[in-house]
Amino acid sequence: MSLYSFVKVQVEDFDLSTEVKILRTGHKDIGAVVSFVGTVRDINEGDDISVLELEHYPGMTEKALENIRLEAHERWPLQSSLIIHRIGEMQPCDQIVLVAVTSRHREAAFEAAHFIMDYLKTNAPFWKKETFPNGETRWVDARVTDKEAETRWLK
Amino acid sequence: MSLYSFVKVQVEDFDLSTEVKILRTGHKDIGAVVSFVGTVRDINEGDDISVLELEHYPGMTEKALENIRLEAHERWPLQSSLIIHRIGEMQPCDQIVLVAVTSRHREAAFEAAHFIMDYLKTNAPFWKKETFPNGETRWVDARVTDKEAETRWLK
Amino acid sequence: MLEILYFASFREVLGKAQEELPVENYKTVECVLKDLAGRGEAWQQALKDNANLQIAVNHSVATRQTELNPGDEIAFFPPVTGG
Amino acid sequence: MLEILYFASFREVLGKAQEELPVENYKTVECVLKDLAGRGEAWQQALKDNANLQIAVNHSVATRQTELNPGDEIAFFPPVTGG
Repeated sequence: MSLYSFVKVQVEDFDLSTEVKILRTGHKDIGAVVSFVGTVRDINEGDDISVLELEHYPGMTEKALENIRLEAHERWPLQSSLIIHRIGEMQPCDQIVLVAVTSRHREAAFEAAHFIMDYLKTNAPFWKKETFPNGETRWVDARVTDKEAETRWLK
Repeated sequence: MSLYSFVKVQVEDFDLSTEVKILRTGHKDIGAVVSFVGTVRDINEGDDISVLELEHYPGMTEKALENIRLEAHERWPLQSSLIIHRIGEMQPCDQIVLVAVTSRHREAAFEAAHFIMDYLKTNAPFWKKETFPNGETRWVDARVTDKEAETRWLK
Repeated sequence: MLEILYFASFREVLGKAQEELPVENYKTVECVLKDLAGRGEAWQQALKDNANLQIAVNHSVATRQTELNPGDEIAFFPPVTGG
Repeated sequence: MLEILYFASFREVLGKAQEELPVENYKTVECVLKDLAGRGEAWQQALKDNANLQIAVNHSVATRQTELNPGDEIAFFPPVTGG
């Protein structure tokens, strides 16, 4: 483990600018930084959401995220990359996940960030549970479109 | 002109988190925020760069950027978008440009941000001039790969 | 011993987050599943006939055919929905 | 009158950022270019034989064939390199 890990699974919120600044530090020749922030939507499949709970598989989650990150570095010429995924209870508009990558040129940065998100969606062991205003709960179903998105990157 | 404009050409630096926060304000049902930050590289075509100067065409630049932004909104279901491009003198590692878009799902957000950057590169009247450590200067040549990247989006 | 973990809807439906099973009886994940499915209808539905069942052994994606060794950690869970 | 603007390397090579020209003589951008190219070798190279010449009329991308009206703003510049 290095002093600063590029995969973080945490309860705490994150600040986009701060994380991007850290990600750029110590790297020369960066021309492009692409970042993705996933946020809690206030509506899912037509229903109002009041709370979103994120469960994960400690140990396996970090390993899965690191594998996806390393795979991105093998496929594209990246200078650095970072994945932060929050767990626990969140409200609408809260930030859930951050993926940020740096590269010399924008093409690699856009592709790699998109790839990491698509793979994270179908390969990292997180599960979402929604609570509605009336107190009822529902485990979020996996989306077919996420599985389709992943196939785009098959070699 | 609305009170808050989504195209800004400015000398001042920008803060990524602050701009993304403003961009999300007042929009419901956002699930994805993709942002691109272009930075001044310390090396270009093998040469060390000490200063980068950005010239633009006042009036036409803002119009071109707004047209690209509106075209992105026509092509993808976006909630909001923002383009900030700096002008004047910059040093290596400085931020040059920010493109940020919000959408319900990540696919549209990734595509739209990538599209805006590709079109900005070949359609917005900005010109870069590099100064080397020995004081000599060079106007940056347009890259063939930028023209190729644009053709990817032809309908 | 084998360490068995259940996550998300599986944990709720089966009423259990983890348990230990003696390893001697189980050559593959399929053997574990067969045994657990005999505990009742909820177990059978979740572990036997469920196309949504996902399996991990020692933090890596696995299948019903994955072979087991003493001390292995086996997890059962639904398709992931993070991000 | 026509307002003529030069940007980036064109401004440097031609030693001029802007000027005004009487409109009566010019039906299209081509007419302006032909006239300006007669000012000397730098002008000819930049405006006559230069595949890199980009043109805008009133802040919109234009061509040599674009027609002109009194008060138009015409800009000459190299391929853009922002972002």
